[in-house]
Amino acid sequence: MDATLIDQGIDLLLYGMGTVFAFLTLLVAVTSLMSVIVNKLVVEVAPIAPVAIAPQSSVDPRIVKVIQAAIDQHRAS
Amino acid sequence: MDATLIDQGIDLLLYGMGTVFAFLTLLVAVTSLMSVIVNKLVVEVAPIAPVAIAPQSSVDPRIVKVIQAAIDQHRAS
Amino acid sequence: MDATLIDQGIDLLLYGMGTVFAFLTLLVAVTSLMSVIVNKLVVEVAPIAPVAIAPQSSVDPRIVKVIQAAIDQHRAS
Amino acid sequence: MDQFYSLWMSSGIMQMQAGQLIMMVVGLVLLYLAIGKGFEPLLLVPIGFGTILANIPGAGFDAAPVYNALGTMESPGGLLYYVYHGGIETGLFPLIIFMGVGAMTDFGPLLANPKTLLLGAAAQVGIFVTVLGAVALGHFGILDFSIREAASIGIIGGADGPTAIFVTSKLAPDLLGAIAVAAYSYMALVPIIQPPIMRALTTDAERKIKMHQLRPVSKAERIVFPLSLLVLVALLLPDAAPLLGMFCFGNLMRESGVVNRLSDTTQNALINIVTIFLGLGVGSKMSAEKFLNPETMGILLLGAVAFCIGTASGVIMAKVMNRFSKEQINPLIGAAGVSAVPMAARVANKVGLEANPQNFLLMHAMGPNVAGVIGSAVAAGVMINLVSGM
Amino acid sequence: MDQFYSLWMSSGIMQMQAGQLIMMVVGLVLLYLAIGKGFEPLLLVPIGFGTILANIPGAGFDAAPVYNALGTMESPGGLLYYVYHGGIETGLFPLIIFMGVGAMTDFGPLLANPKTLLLGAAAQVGIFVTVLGAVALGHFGILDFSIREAASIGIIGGADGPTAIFVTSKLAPDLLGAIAVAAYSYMALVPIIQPPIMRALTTDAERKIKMHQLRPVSKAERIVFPLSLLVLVALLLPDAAPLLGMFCFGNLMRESGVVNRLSDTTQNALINIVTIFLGLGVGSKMSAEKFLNPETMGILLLGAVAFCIGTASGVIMAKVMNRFSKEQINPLIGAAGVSAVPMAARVANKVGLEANPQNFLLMHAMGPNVAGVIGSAVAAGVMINLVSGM
Amino acid sequence: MDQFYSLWMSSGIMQMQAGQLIMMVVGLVLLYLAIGKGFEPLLLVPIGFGTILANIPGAGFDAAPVYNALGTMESPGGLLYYVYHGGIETGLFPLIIFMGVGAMTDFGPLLANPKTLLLGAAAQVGIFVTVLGAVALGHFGILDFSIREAASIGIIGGADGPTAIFVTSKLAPDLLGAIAVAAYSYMALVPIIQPPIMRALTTDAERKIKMHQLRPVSKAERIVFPLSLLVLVALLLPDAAPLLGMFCFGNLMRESGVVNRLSDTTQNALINIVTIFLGLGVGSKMSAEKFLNPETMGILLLGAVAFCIGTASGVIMAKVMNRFSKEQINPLIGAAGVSAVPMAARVANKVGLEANPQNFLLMHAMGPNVAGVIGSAVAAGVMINLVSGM
Ligand code: NA
Ligand code: NA
Ligand code: NA
Repeated sequence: MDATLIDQGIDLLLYGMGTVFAFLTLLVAVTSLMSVIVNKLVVEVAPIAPVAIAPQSSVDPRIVKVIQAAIDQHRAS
Repeated sequence: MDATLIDQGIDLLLYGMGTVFAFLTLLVAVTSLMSVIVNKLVVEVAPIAPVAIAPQSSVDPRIVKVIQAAIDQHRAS
Repeated sequence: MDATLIDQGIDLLLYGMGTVFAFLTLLVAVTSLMSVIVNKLVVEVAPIAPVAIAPQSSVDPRIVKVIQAAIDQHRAS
Repeated sequence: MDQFYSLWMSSGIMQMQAGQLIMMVVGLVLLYLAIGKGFEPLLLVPIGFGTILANIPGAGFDAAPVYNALGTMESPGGLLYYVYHGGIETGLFPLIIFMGVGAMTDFGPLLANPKTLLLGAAAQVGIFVTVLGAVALGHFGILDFSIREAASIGIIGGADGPTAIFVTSKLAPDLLGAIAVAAYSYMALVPIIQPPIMRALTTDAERKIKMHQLRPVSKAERIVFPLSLLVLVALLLPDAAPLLGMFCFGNLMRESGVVNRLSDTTQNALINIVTIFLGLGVGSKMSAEKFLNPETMGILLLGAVAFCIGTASGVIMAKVMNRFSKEQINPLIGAAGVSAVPMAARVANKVGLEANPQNFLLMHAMGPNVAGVIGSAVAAGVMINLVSGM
Repeated sequence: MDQFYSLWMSSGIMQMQAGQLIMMVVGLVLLYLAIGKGFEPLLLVPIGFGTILANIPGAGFDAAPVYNALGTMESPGGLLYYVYHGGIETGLFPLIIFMGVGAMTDFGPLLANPKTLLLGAAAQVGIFVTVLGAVALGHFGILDFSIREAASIGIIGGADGPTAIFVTSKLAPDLLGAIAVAAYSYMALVPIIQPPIMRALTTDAERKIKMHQLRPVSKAERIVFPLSLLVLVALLLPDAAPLLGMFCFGNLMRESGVVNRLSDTTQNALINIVTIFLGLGVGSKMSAEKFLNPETMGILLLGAVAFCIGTASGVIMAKVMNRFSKEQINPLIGAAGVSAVPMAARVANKVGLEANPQNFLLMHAMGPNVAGVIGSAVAAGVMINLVSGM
Repeated sequence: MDQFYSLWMSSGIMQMQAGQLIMMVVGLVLLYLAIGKGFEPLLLVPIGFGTILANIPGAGFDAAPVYNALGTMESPGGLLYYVYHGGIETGLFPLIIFMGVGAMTDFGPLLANPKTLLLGAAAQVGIFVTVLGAVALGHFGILDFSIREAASIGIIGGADGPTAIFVTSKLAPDLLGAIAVAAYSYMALVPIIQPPIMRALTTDAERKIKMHQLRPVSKAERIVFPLSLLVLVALLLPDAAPLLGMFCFGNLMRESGVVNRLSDTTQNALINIVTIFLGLGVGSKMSAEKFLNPETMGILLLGAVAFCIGTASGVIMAKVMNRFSKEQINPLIGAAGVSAVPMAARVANKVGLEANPQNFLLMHAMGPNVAGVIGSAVAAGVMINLVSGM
């Protein structure tokens, strides 16, 4: 019975640490992969963001349009 | 049984909506009445309030009294 | 039984108030003693405190040392 | 190697059933809607996460505790088991949430214009028509709902999450997951569902109606109102008393001004704690056998119908009222009668501004909006009373 | 029309008994006292509201849950049922409140002048004399109180709400409503009840006595005091240990300075949440058959007597102490020994200022004031011990 | 005089057993360590106080409630009884704490350098070696631990209080007091235990290794990480799902940014309330017969061994990783893999600064530090699974 107890302890050590290492190694892989994928997706989506934020610039976009039109007219002339 | 189910549904619709409308219509009346009564009571009590708030004016009430007294004297003279 | 009830009430009054007074009188003694002991211990420990607080003075202690050394030298000369 | 084999056999992959996997995906979708799309995140984040937790095979999140013959615990229950049976089955969590909602509710606009209570009444038509729809689906052999289930489905149209959870946990607990998800999803979809209906049922002239500024409401009125409502409920509709009683209690704490520290805690720590566990507990009812079936599709469909009818009824009621009254109401605020506070009021405001950029309807729409909360709580009370007797 | 008939028959009006109606009015009166008159609103708002809720016929706020033979819930209990049985019958809520009160209590003034503990002891005479009064009423056949009920009534004189609730829920739960209401009402009436007694028992010269400024109290003393009190209680009076143990725990969290986040939560979110539910739970015991009877009149009367005797005893004790000590105590602070923190201390200060506008007694009165909390908890412990053995 | 005799016979002095007196001293020592020495006061103040309360003879803090044959309560249970059976035996308190810890955890450093997860794995060697040591003590007839007890003792090496309490309450509740005290004491001793080991196992050159600045981590990564971890746990290790599930839930609430009010309450009011009662409940298991025995000495000894081995394994793992990777890791941050957040990371930083005053390791050490939390939760899951099958 005592011998069994030690066997159980050894089993716990081997299978326990084995599982902990296996799981966290897998988590390293999954996390790294996740970061790559997520950041790729975010970059692809990103171009939209600056545009969405644009109206927050202190110059009214309609005024920008007017100025742009004036410049265009000037260049055309 | 199915027919009963539909009957039950119709009953729910009629008696349910009936009750909802009756209750909320009554609540309209009760609320309106309550507001009238409460505000009437508050108005009766109100005259105290402005007096209580008066000292918050930037001019000291005792100075107001003094000025008032001076004005009265001036008019009397 | 009624008589017993009154007896019980009297018992409660006597033993109850007796205990309350005994306990709180003891607490007066214990608290006073505690304050004396604790404050004595704190005073013994206290000398460390001012030193620990010292660096909070606006003058750097190393500069104080340098000045002190200069003064000592001056006096010695 | 036995141990690895045993670990492997007890792993999620080996135990997973198709249904559980799909439900975990459903949980992730709910989280995406909540976080990515901003759908009622306060509830859908906990519900979505609870869905995933409840469907992890072997994790025992909704396992019941096991006691031996002496009453000593042999193995504890799962967290979601305790949350569901302690807070949802007992009805405590929805009631505490209602107390918190009461403490957050400003009845000022409603008191300034009590007629808007009728809009909150009208919008409950959606509830009862949907009940009829649900039993009709049964009649035509398409789906099979009992009257208790039909009543719970209808309450989705009340656009009030805790009310829906309270009613469903009493009448049809097996549908709790589907109904709560439908209720909160549609509440989040208010800005998409309502405007087309509102525009279809109103003329441009109606949408441009400007309403008089609301009169100021005295502190005394605000204090007496929850008590008046409570007394009326007590006298006439005791089945609505649990929900409306706690609602009025929260509101009285708010308005009385003498228990601000209790009111603050009710509006913050307490409602937040209960919201977290309410959501997790609802998630625990999102099991494959209860969610992945044709009934859920029916529930989602009927819920949408209920919402639409409720919106339409509110708008139409406003138009009817305009017939009989000199003081004109902008019918857009009728749509706010479904409740979904304060989203529906904001939608009314937004659609109103489209028609007339100077027409601010927000405060006017808050009246029917909170009236909708009262209306659906009343509808819930009637429903529980009538259905229990059937 | 059956449905309308059934709805009408289940309405409050049709089911209402006279007693329930009167109790709802009692609840409204309590709310008026709390909101309109500022009587201990933190407790009387929830108690008053709970009274109304508990007396709504058919609302089932204090209904017990029904389980079938398999242990599955058939119908959930009411909110007040769970609150009362979960938090009050178990004694948990009063104990948590005591922890919060401990975390809010500053023992500095008491530590600077420990003799004032005796004032807190003397003021408990009111408790025990009232017990005697209650049994005397029985003896003369006027009312019928058992010794357990008499003990619970006496504790009103302790002027400490949670202590009264704790003792009563153990000894005479049927009287809980009446005793809690009496305790909190009299605590609110301290500014009216105490001054005449204080003036009658003191000379103008005594009321003008100026007290020395209190010495500063070190942090170490503040930390060691709750532990000393705890050890003393543990050695001598274990029956007082639940109340005083939690009180000392709260105070140690406060004074230790190392668990400020726990202390903050104890003083705010936790005590607020428990206060709300404690009040509602007490309200659930305010039923007509338990409240509308001659005993309640007796309880209110005896409670007032207890308060007056406690106040008088505190003042007289201060005068006795002045006989035997060179350092004179202003006897007005003896009245603060009833506890009712911090109201009684403020009253002592106010009456003192009337006699001598330069004489600030507030901090001096805080000593006997918190001593009164300890005193009544000790009295509660003795009472529970002695009465349980009778 | 009977009454005084009865009071005296029921006093603590007359009932006190030697063991209870010693345990009260143990409680005071824990309070001294917490308040005087700053040892993990958030837990040790409640545990120490709970120890004193539980050992007051006659106070009944952990008495079970007594019901009569009809199911009516005859006498209520003690506060600690309800706390222990309601919150610890059920596992609820550790799980809620884990949710709060998740809401407080910043996975940024870990996401910037996921390899540090391996350091968090390595540091769990201490857990399992200690289990072996505990059974070896049994083998040599020195002490007598079952495999369940040995597993619970090993988990002390995880340096994570709630994990230790969760595992022990499932596998060996009788040891709960000793193991919780050991776990929190050693966590507090991290600044004393770890540095010598760290210095002994590293060269001066290694301690001077400078690490690259961590890359910024996007919000999206932070949101997806807890979900990835949850899915992985669900698929592979359902026994770790309760702890890690709640941990991920807390973290998702934090990072999602859409439920800030829930996240705030989780990090403040909720975790504070639960911490108070968790500590008190653990204290209730500190009885003489369960604590004052040779096994406790063995537990304290083995716990220290577990801590040392864990620290050493983390450091050695870092050195091994440096062999196989071009990008060098400062091996000091390996010691942070035991968790004990954030103390162990601070210790790594401090020892690093001693070697090179320009070398700031704090953020780098936070990666293995939070990895250690995951690692010990995984170890706990494996342990519960394997031991339950033995
Ligand atoms: Na509604
Ligand atoms: Na008192
Ligand atoms: Na760890």
